[in-house]
Amino acid sequence: MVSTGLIARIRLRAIALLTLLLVSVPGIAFAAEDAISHADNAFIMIASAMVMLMVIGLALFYGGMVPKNSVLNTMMMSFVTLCVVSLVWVLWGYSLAFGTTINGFVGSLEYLGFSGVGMEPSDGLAHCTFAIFQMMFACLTVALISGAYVSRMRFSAFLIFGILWATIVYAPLCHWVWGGGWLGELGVLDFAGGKVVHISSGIAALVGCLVLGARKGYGQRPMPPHNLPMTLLGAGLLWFGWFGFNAGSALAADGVAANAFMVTQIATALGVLGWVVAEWIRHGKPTLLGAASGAIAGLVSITPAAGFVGPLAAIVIGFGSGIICFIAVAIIKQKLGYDDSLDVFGIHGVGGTWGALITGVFAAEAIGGTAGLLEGNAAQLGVQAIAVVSTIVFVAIATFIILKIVNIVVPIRVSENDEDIGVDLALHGEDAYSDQVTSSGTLQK
Amino acid sequence: MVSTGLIARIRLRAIALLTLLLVSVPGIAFAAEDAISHADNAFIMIASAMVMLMVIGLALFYGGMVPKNSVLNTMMMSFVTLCVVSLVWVLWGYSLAFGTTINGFVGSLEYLGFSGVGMEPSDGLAHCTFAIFQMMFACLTVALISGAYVSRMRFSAFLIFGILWATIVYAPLCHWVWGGGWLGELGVLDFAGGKVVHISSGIAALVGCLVLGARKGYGQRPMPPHNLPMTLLGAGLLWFGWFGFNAGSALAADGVAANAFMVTQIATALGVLGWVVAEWIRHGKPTLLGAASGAIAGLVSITPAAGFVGPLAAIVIGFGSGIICFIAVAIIKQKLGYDDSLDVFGIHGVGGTWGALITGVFAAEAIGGTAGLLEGNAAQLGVQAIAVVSTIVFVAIATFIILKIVNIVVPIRVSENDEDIGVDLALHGEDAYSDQVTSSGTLQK
Amino acid sequence: MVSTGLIARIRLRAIALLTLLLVSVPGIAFAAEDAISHADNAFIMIASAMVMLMVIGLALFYGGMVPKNSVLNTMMMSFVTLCVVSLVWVLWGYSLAFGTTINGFVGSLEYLGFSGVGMEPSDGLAHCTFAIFQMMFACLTVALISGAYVSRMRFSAFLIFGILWATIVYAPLCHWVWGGGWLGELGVLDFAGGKVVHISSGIAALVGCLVLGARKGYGQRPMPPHNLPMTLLGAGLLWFGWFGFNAGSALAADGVAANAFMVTQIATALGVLGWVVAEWIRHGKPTLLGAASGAIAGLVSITPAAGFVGPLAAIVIGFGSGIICFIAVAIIKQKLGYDDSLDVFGIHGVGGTWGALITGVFAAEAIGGTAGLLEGNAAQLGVQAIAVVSTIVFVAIATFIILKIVNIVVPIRVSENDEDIGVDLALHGEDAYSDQVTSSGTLQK
Amino acid sequence: MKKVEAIIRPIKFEEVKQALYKLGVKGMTVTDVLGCGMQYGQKEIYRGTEYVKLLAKVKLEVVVKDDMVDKVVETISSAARTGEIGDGKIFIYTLDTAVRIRTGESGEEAI
Amino acid sequence: MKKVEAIIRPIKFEEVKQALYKLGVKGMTVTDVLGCGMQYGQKEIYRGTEYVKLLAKVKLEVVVKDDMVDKVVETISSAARTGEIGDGKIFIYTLDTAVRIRTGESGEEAI
Amino acid sequence: MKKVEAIIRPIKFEEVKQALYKLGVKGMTVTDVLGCGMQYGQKEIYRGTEYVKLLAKVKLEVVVKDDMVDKVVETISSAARTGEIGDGKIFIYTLDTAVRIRTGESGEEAI
Ligand SMILES: Nc1ncnc2c1ncn2[C@@H]1O[C@H](COP(=O)(O)OP(=O)(O)O)[C@@H](O)[C@H]1O
Ligand SMILES: Nc1ncnc2c1ncn2[C@@H]1O[C@H](COP(=O)(O)OP(=O)(O)O)[C@@H](O)[C@H]1O
Ligand SMILES: Nc1ncnc2c1ncn2[C@@H]1O[C@H](COP(=O)(O)OP(=O)(O)O)[C@@H](O)[C@H]1O
Repeated sequence: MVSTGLIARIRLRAIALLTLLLVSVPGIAFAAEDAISHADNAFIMIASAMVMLMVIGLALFYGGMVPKNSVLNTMMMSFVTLCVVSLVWVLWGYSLAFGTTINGFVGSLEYLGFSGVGMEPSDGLAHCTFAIFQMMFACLTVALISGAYVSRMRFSAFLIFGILWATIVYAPLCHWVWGGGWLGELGVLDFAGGKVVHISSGIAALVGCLVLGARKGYGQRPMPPHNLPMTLLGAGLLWFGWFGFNAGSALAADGVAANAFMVTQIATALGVLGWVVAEWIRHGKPTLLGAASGAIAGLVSITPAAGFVGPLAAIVIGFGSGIICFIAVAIIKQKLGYDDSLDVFGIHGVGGTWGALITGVFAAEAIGGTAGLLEGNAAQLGVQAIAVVSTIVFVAIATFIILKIVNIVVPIRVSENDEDIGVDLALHGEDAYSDQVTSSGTLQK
Repeated sequence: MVSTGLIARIRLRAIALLTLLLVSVPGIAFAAEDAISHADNAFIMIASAMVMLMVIGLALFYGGMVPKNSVLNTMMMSFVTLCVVSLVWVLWGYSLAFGTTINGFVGSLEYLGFSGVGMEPSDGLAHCTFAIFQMMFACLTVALISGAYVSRMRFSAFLIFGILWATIVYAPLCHWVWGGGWLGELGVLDFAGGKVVHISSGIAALVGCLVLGARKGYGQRPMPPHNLPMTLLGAGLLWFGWFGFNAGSALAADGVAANAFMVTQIATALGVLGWVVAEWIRHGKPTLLGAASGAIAGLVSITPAAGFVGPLAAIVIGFGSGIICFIAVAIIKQKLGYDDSLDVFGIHGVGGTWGALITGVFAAEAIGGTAGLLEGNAAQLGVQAIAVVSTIVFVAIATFIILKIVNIVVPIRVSENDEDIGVDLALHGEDAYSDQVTSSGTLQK
Repeated sequence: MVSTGLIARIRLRAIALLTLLLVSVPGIAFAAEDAISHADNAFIMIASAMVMLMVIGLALFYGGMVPKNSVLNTMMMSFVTLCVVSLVWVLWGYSLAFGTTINGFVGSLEYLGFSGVGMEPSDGLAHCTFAIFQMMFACLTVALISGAYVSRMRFSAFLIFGILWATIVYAPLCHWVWGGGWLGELGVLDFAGGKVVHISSGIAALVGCLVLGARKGYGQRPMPPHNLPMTLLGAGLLWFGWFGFNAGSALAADGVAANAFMVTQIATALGVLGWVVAEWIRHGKPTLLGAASGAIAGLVSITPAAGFVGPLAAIVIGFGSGIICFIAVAIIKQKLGYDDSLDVFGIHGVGGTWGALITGVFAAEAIGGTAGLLEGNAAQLGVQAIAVVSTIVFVAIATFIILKIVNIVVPIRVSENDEDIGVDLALHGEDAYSDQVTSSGTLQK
Repeated sequence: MKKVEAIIRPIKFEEVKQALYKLGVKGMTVTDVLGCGMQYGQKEIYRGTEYVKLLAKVKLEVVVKDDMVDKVVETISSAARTGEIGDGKIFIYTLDTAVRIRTGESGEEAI
Repeated sequence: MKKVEAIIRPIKFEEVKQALYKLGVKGMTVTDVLGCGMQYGQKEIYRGTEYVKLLAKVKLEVVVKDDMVDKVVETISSAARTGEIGDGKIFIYTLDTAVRIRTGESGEEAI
Repeated sequence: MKKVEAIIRPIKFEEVKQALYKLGVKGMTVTDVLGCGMQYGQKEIYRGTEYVKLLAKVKLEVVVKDDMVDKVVETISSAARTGEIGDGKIFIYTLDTAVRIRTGESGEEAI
């Protein structure tokens, strides 16, 4: 496990006290680095479980937003991604992301099949705790993309896409920023994945929905959410899990984690308020879907910044994200007419970019060790911009190629008839809800 | 951050071991108080996330209980409260509650805008960990109130109400009990908010539903829950999160936290059994809504007592709460005829009062350091009663005034027509559920 | 609290470091054993809350699978079990399971009413933390059984059954394996309850559904799930909570816990893939219910193995479980025709047996301290088989007798008419969902 | 024998039902429907998209003897009326016959 | 051409459907409805409030040629009957005509 | 006065509705139904069990003056047609009369 310089710096503070203690005790020979801190290990295990729960939250958030005849397919895409990408991660993904760097671009194959990834301590955690925490990030990122593809993508094609994308796009990108790669070396600030997770999934979503084409009837019929309470519950679980995602990214239950936790709550609250206010002004009414969307926008935007900025910056970041993402989703998308069905690009792509750049503005040396524009370090904003642009370019090209390749193996889009019937019945042979009459069918023997 | 004498005492024990250890190590100069305990910091961060999840649980618990045409509005009230009150807390709420006391009545303005609330250690936690944990309590309390106002309150009026109430009622009350104020000094026992959270929200609910008036048709038509599984899920998430609420109130993962955790589970289980038994006797059938309600009743009643009583007392407290709240809700309310729509007063007000008083009876010196009536300290019950009465009087008057003021700015009640259509459509322009035909509307360009 | 030799061994490693540290510090007199580790205590408290949430997850998982007119009854069985068994555990269950062993068969009565179960340290945890963690296991196990009994069992009969079964079956079985009993002494490997929880509930389910008889119309009408998103959410919460169940079973946040966490994630992912692949081959389509079922199959199978095997073994265990349970549920059950309504036996019984045996094959000395067949220790597989067989025989006989006794007190099956109407309305006087018209009923004064 | 089919506001259903009971009409069948008429629909919003949806209504079907028709129409009308657009319509059809499944009776006795 | 409209118990629907298939009736339309008749309703409870709700029923509509009506009524009746109150009703209407959308055929061929 | 009752594919409903609006038909009532006809049903699977369920359809009811019937049938047919099995049916009935609840008007003015 190779941490970037950045994370190493964060960790340093976390273990300072313990080291001091141990060093000052005569007769203790081992270095602090060698021990598992039960507190931090517990914290990251629980954070991992919380990130896993985000995938379920996502399945609900997305599932509630689609029409009744494609809710199961939508939820399946998140749920099975959680499984397929976990396998990819064990077999080769973790190694590509966190193996010893090969020229800053990709990790070596030393951890293939999680070999060497076990109970041994590594920076205060069990090595496997770190590997699993990172596994959940990979799963979530691929699942996020699916929101742009709903109601029309062949399920098998999505699975193949997910395997390739996790391998070819996510693992290297993760390596660049956190695994000892070139972006980390350049000093980019990405606390919990503004680029690695959100810009990347947002761009993949946009490219994918353009390649797939719009849903049949898009722009002619409304395709409103079929179950908004489900969407709100999903947003709530995402919010809950995101504390694990952001605070857990400190990799220790230290002050940095606490700061990340605090600004996550603040930016999310403000994301909701930003979106709701914008909507109230434009449509005359605040909607629940707007509130839920604003929460995600706020969460996305604070993700890269969480370990580097303070509470007042979080207010600006979150509120700005709510407004900007609302404009992207409700005004710009309507004008351009592409069918980013559940607004993955509009929220994760746009919100992630906003968050990545603004981190370069508000970063406070006293919090995360790096100053931003406001503290006179304009260069940091430049580094952030380089990272954003390189992420966008890389992800866009790679995603396009992957989709084209998948399309050769199996057509990525379902037949028109299957789309009419609905992908739940067509691809999975299931109906989400059965009332008494409906459920009364005829058994086949 | 000023802890009450009580909490300080609890904390003392928690850090005793560590202090002993450090003091006995030559060459370690800093005091234990100055360090962040990763274990406790992790515990309280996760507890904070769990309390945040309670608000989502509440949205579901309440949302399931209202008719189909006001579920979104009901959920919105909880969800947006979580955002608005978070902002209030950062800007001035925390300071009013936990700033240096001004004559025991309110905190100073030293923490305005969370200035000085950051990563620095404070009693073993990062200061901001404590501030965020408390933030979640404030959010939950205001959200609880909304259950009495559903299906008829103007959304904007509720938001203004929430801001004022959090500022004028919650923050001072919190200060009185936990922030160094007069009730804390008096020695009141309120472990996790029987008075601060539950009596206060229950009383505000009662006053508010009287000021608002009953829902149109109340008493003529039944207004049964539209989705009971949603309500049960909400109760389940509340129960889960409440472990963070109660055990987290120890502010350390020590034996007191463990005791609070244990009695929370026991009292909740017994609350369910108490309600279900009462209902079985009266109606001949045990209902799921009764079971879910009993869980909340049990949770409410053990909240003030969690750090002071043992398992057998928890059985009595929980079972009693289930029965008493059932009587309040199913018999007394029916007789008096006020429309406390989702029984916030009947459960939080009544259950909280029961819990606050009985804590003065069962408090065990061996557990929380203070003896109750049963151990011969009758005075404690008197202190508890003073706290209950002062909370009720203060909250009732302040809530009444706030509502009257809000009503001047914007009418607190929606129009009759909006109530007929349902507040979801009227105030938010949304329908909670859309089946295939319903969802087929005509796009407006 | 008596740990088995096994758990003691696990714990040993966990506290080795701390002991080393403390011993080497001059002037520290107390033994490490005597202190509460805040980190471990926090970990197990949160793990307990997560296991509690599993019961809610189970209520949803099961509730979504039944027809619309028995969802409340189904959820009630889980929810009220959580309460009734908690009470049993406080009053006598914990003592029977973890009191000083009486000849290896059952615990003494020393902890009746949780006397002596409080804040005092016990192996690094507060004693009550351990007792509550174990309480949640007992609740979950009884709740699991209910899935085979849905839509036709009298609610009161199920409660009586639950009390007797927790007392007569669960507590002793738990004692045998973890409480100092004969199976633990024999050296059986059951990390988190493959036998104690899953085989036992699976067998009780099978026996019970044979005693009860099939649902009316079973085999003539399909009885498909009424709400699959609810089932997926339930599976998601079970998955989340299971991390607490399995990793928490290390009783410390150490490397063993981390290993258990890792293999839990891997096996679950592979369980999903196994089931989905099998289904895809047989029916031509992968279903969401299959994916959710596969997750549970994977979780069940890794439960006994979690502290003893590594990531590659987890792949085999999980994938195998998905396929084997699919065959049990979708092929064998169909042939035999018994009505294990929600496939408790097919998943927990079969998956638990597979897990228990395969643990004896893959156990790695480097991980859990015990070698399995693959490392040349064939005897371990024999021990596992003895444990499986003895569990099956004991549970089958005891469950049968308990049901027959309950049936004397109150008929275990509802009347035909109640079954036709649906148990929700008949037994609880409630309807799960009310739309506008439906909800408009006539008040009874 | 006539079928009186009324499309009314959901909020008025309970009142109508009770008025019918008073009149002695005990049998009825009720369905959730959507409709539009003069009252065109309700604007909804999601993520910047505005659209108009049909309105939720309740369809009430009552089969009665010929001589009851006027009273039933009258009763439903007055209980369901608010005077605002959207109050609904009543349609009247002639039946050939009715059968009570339990007993096999048919014709007027079956109602 | 006649429409046979049957209001039956949900639990009996599958049996009725299969009986109709056997008779050669392949087309039908089914709706979830609520109803009351002699069987008045079901008591429900929430938080101390008791109320009576309509009963869930299934409405089955089958359009058939005139000469099939008796057989269809007979088939539905015997499959849906339990002998208890609440078995339901069958109502029979005369149609003007029917049209098959796919082909535009109308009249008896369209059924 | 006639009732035109069309059972169509859900996916076609919005198109049909807009075509009717263009024709000047403003009043209609819509119900979610299930049906089977030539298009028999859809296979579903759960845990190894396969079964066939009815198909989701939309029932559209429009009451119009006699002279509008042909145009309405024509409009619905052409908007709802895909040419595949399952396009649906239209049934036409004669009404006795209609009443507008708000005003009490009856007969053709009430439509
Ligand atoms: N011509 C019609 N055919 C079928 N249903 C109709 C027709 N006109 C009205 N309806 C039904 O009646 C409901 C109420 O009609 P509306 O025109 O709003 O009433 P009013 O004109 O009395 O205000 C509509 O929502 C629709 O369901
Ligand atoms: N006069 C009626 N008009 C419309 N629907 C009716 C009428 N009578 C009965 N029904 C429908 O038939 C269902 C069964 O009626 P019920 O009186 O319970 O049957 P039975 O008298 O044969 O026992 C009712 O729930 C209702 O939906
Ligand atoms: N005889 C009938 N009686 C009642 N409803 C019918 C009848 N025939 C068809 N339907 C309804 O029309 C729908 C479409 O019928 P279908 O036979 O699939 O159309 P088509 O024959 O034009 O392809 C069915 O699902 C059913 O709801």
